Amino acid sequence: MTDRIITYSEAVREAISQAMDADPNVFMLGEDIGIYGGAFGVSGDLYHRYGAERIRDTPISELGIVGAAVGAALVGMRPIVEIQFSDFTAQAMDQIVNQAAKIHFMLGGELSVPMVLRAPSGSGTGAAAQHSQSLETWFAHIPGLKVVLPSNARDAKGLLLAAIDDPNPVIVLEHKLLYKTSGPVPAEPYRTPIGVADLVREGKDLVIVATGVMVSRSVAAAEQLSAQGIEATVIDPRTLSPLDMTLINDAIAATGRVMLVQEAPKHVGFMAEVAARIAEGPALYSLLAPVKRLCGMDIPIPYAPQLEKAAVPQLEDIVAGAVQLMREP
Amino acid sequence: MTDRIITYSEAVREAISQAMDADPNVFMLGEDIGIYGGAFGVSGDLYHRYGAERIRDTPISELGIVGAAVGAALVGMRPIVEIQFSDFTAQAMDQIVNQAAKIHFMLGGELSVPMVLRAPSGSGTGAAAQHSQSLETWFAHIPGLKVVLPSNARDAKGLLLAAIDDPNPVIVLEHKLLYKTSGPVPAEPYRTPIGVADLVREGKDLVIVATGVMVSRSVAAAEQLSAQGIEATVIDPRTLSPLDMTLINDAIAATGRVMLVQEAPKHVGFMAEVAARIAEGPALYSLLAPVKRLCGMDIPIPYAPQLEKAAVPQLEDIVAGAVQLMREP
Amino acid sequence: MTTITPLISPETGSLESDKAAALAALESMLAIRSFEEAVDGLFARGLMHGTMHLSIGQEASATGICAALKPTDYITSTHRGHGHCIAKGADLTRMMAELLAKQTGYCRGRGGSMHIADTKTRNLGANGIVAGGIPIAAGAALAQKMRGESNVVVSFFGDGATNEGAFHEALNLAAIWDLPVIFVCENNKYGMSNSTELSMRVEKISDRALAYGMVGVTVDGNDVNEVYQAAVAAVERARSGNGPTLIECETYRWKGHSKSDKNLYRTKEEIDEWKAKDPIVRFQETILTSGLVTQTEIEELTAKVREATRDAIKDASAAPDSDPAELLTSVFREVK
Amino acid sequence: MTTITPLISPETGSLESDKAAALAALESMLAIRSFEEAVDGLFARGLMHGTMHLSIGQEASATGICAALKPTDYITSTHRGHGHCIAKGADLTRMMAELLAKQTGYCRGRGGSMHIADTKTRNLGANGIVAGGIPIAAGAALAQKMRGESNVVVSFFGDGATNEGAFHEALNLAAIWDLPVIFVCENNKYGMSNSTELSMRVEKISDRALAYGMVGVTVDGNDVNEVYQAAVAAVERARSGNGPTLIECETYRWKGHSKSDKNLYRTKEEIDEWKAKDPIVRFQETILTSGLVTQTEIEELTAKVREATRDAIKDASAAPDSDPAELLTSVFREVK
Ligand SMILES: Cc1ncc(C[n+]2csc(CCOP(=O)(O)OP(=O)(O)O)c2C)c(N)n1
Ligand SMILES: Cc1ncc(C[n+]2csc(CCOP(=O)(O)OP(=O)(O)O)c2C)c(N)n1
Ligand SMILES: [Mg+2]
Ligand SMILES: [Mg+2]
Repeated sequence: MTDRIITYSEAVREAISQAMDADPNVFMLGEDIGIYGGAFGVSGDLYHRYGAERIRDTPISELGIVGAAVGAALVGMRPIVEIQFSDFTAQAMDQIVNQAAKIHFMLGGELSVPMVLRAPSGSGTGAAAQHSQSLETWFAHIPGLKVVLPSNARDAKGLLLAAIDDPNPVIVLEHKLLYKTSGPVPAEPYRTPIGVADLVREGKDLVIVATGVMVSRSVAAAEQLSAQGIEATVIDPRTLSPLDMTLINDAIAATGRVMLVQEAPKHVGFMAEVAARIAEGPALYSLLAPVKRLCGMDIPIPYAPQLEKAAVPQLEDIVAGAVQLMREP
Repeated sequence: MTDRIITYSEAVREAISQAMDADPNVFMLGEDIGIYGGAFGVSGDLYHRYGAERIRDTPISELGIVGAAVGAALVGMRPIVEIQFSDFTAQAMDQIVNQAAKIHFMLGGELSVPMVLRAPSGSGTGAAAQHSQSLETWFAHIPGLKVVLPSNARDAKGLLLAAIDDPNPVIVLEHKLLYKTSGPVPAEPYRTPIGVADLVREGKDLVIVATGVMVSRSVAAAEQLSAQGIEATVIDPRTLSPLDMTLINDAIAATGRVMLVQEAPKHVGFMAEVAARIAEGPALYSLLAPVKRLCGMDIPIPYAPQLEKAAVPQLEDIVAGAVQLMREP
Repeated sequence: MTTITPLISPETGSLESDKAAALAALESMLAIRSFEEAVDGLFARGLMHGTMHLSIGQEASATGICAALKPTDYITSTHRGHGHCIAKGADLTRMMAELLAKQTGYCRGRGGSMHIADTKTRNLGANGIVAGGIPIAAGAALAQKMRGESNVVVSFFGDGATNEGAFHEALNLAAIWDLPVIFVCENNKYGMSNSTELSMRVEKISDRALAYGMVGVTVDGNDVNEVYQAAVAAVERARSGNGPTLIECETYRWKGHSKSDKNLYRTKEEIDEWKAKDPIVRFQETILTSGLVTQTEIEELTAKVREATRDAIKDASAAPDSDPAELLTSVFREVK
Repeated sequence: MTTITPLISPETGSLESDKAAALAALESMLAIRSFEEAVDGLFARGLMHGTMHLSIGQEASATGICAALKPTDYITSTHRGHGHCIAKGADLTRMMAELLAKQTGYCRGRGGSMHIADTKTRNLGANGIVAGGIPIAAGAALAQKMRGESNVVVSFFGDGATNEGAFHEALNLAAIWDLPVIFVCENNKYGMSNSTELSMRVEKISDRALAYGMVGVTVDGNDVNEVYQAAVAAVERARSGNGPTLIECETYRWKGHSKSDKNLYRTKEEIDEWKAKDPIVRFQETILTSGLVTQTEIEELTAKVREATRDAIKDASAAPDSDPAELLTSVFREVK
């Protein structure tokens, strides 16, 4: 496989384009994905390459377009919906949750909804409370949805291709701050399996489990910790539903300490599930210190840059959290 | 205080009527709450007592009516919205989450949204996947919302009166199966404080934390367990956000064993938060056995009665779960 | 398996001038009536679970619309969907099995009345969410258009559904993309207890088409031939690439909204007035008077659908109950 | 504090025949222009954070509508809300402080451009959600009606917002309940990059009022007096209990949708054509030609708003940054 260094955005675009080349049923719909190239530039030139039919600009109608994707998927198309900011999934929750997630089960297996819903998630751009949420918890809690959070360019491509192949609805939450980051990405189409966690870094002293933009931030923290003599394992679950606990459990068994890092508010967030799985055993018995969660504050995301930074874990918070965890109990 | 035995429905209705008597700003809006008396009969005769202005029947427009409640609340009214089934909050998520929950914070404290949103939650009526969900996790995860789940008639009244008084948006999820259950309820208006858990039963052997309809089911299980010599404490958090862990932590310290029972699917559900709080300590150090969650299956709610029962914890599951937990580790 | 004679779209352009088509339409309406009366009875006797929304009195709209469709055309349906399902050609036994929570039901007992779908007849499903099927229909129509298929999609919904945002967004998408979809509003005057007078300020629901630059028509929804003819025109428009149509069928449900309805919001007189406009009786009279069919033929059909209903109940009752052991299957479709 | 002269609704019924009213309207439009040009500059120089949606070119709709309102009337606004905010009488310094993420800003630096609200002038807030403010406006209007207040509520939104379900549901509620609300659609031809030709099939957005039995009118949104007069009629209708109105103001935004817009979806010619219809220049010419105001008066006003903008930037810049230590306050309002 030929690896090039390309951006996360380019990786997403390449996945879409390779899927569209391979299957005429694949198409994209969303707001400003055509000539504008997408609010975050992800669809880019796809409109010029595939035309207005397959890169379908829509009115501002999130519920309508997700519903249209559900309908198209039911009769055999493979729609990829882009929701401009993941916050606007709120508009489309009925079609996502009451329709897409349930149809296959509810109809006894008769029909299925091979739809992908992509949306940029997270804070860090000064867009304030209605454009900065991390809502993965909502989707992860709903049976019938698969939920992936690619944390780097390679996974952005591989997970998206797997999502497009998947005969079920898959929610892909991309992180706004990652779009312009780069990494090695094979040129050929490949699938990163849904439901398999990634061991990003190995270390003997503690485990950091992180999602989304917190993965690279945790790796950066791990480098700093290493300079202080603390070696951290970093695990990226990648798929929140279904969740693969194997790597996490093994790593806890090896280190006895675990810190769970997410951008979303702590209360009843995704990392609570990871903590609960640990508390249910078997990892519980290897714990040398309580589980530590380092999460977004339980507040809406504020506008001012210094407030916005304070609202979610930063590099130095992860470092400090790890140092503190090493001192426990 | 004069206690009468009245139903949960009657208790809710009494709270609404006492709040309406006390404050002309309080009014109700929702689908079929007028002459029909509400899909579950909760508003009953209120329409005849307060008239069509204050018991305001609406078209089928969940997003519109929640938005209208937000707007009315912003200018000083105290709306109580009834959403016919909590599943249809999916239609109104934008107004609940992007507007009601965030306005006070986002505007720097300038305005607030003293709105109550009531909705029947849960399974058990054969209404299938789109009318039977337990969606408390969604709301509990959102900063700026308070979330209460009254599990008996007394709390149904007291928590609702507290919710109506509260200057913030409060989501009240009532359980369909509880509406016709009865219990002692004081006739006078009273407030059950939001954010305070309830010690429903005391026992020395294990703690059962349960919400909604699982509370009475857990108490019934505790009675059966008692006959087998196992004494269970039962705690009802009542408020999911903000969450009061004091009673739970104390009870775990006293018993060393805890089972968390919810109707909602397990994955990334509310009880994951309780488990996570335990795993973060201090209760962790008192555990004699891993935390046990007994939750709904990670599937949509099916129609057939035997399937529907199998999908969520039943009395015998709670008993069996407790017995098993007593045998651990 | 218990199916009825497929509906026929006659070359004459009228259900009242082609005998086979008239008989098929009548059989469909009779079957819907018979099936739903049976369901009502089973419910009353405690033999059926959950809740149930009956379309008794509304048989002409389901039948008139579906008569204009090809077998490969799609429909989306509603909580009040038995009629649409039967008119599109579903197996009464599998429907009944579903309502009786049987393994052999359309949804293996998981869906019940509100979720029956039938891939074979291209019924994409009833829907427990008011207006939930409307955007889905637009999407299925988009797929037809993108693939160059000549199929159309019909979306059935009630008057109440037109107050939902989903209606608005779906009609707008269909209009701007000229989708081959027909929006059929069965205006039975009430969304549960809320009358159209209270819930909207338009004279006719078909006027709402104006907001999308779409053709809107209102027909007597209790006149199966009038419904049929409006459907033929709409199907023709859709198939020829000229976009969607909103058809409003004015009709009435005889029964309460669901099992728990005390009918406090409407008068007995109103109900009786509409019962006098029974779409089945009217159609029978028309085709009897014109001599297209005989009384005996009608009696035979009536007996036939009664027997079909009885068979459906018998066969469905004998089927195995749906199996809790299977609950974890079909949450997700297997990845190949 | 930097506020501009309050708008005046003249007894003459025209902004073009009452000097004080004309000057106040002109001052409002000039202030909006000046404020937003300053913001554009600060952004370009990297002194401002986040994103920004400018209404340069659309000043007449905010001003013409607000001129017809009393101070106790309410508005809801949008992501493109600086103009509405200023026209309703906000303090430019607190607005600028908010954009500069200061503690003294309208939202203590938490909201930024998309969330400014001002209780004093009864601006219920900008909104980052397209169409998010429309149901809220209906609700505020419901409150006025229930309390017997004579206030009206104006909801501003764009053309793109009319494709959202929220628009549909809110207009329907307002219509059935005869709410004192005025829906003001600022049709600037695009929702981000999506033109109205692509996103809807109606001739005029005001035609969408037909779906609710509501009065709908379309006005030249670059003619402040025409906007004003439509607003006066709508306010009169609302205050007298005759229900809502949909006013479509045809206008144009000169700048890109937001900071990241490359303007690929429209031509330079189109932009220039609309720049030639500058609402400020037009109004100035009208009132100069009629002799209502003098060139000197206009120059004085222009200088005044420039200074006000400069003061706003100076005072706002000197204010303390918003404080992370306070983040846990005002998540909830204290329970008394
Ligand atoms: C989104 C949503 N809101 C409310 C309901 C509850 N409900 C079920 S059917 C119904 C009335 C629907 O009225 P209409 O669309 O006119 O159809 P009809 O029942 O008259 O056939 C209501 C309110 C629902 N199922 N879904
Ligand atoms: C629900 C929602 N969908 C999409 C967006 C992203 N967005 C912000 S403004 C905008 C265009 C709005 O167009 P219009 O209503 O015409 O207002 P204008 O920007 O032209 O003033 C879009 C798509 C949003 N903020 N909210
Ligand atoms: Mg109806
Ligand atoms: Mg616009």
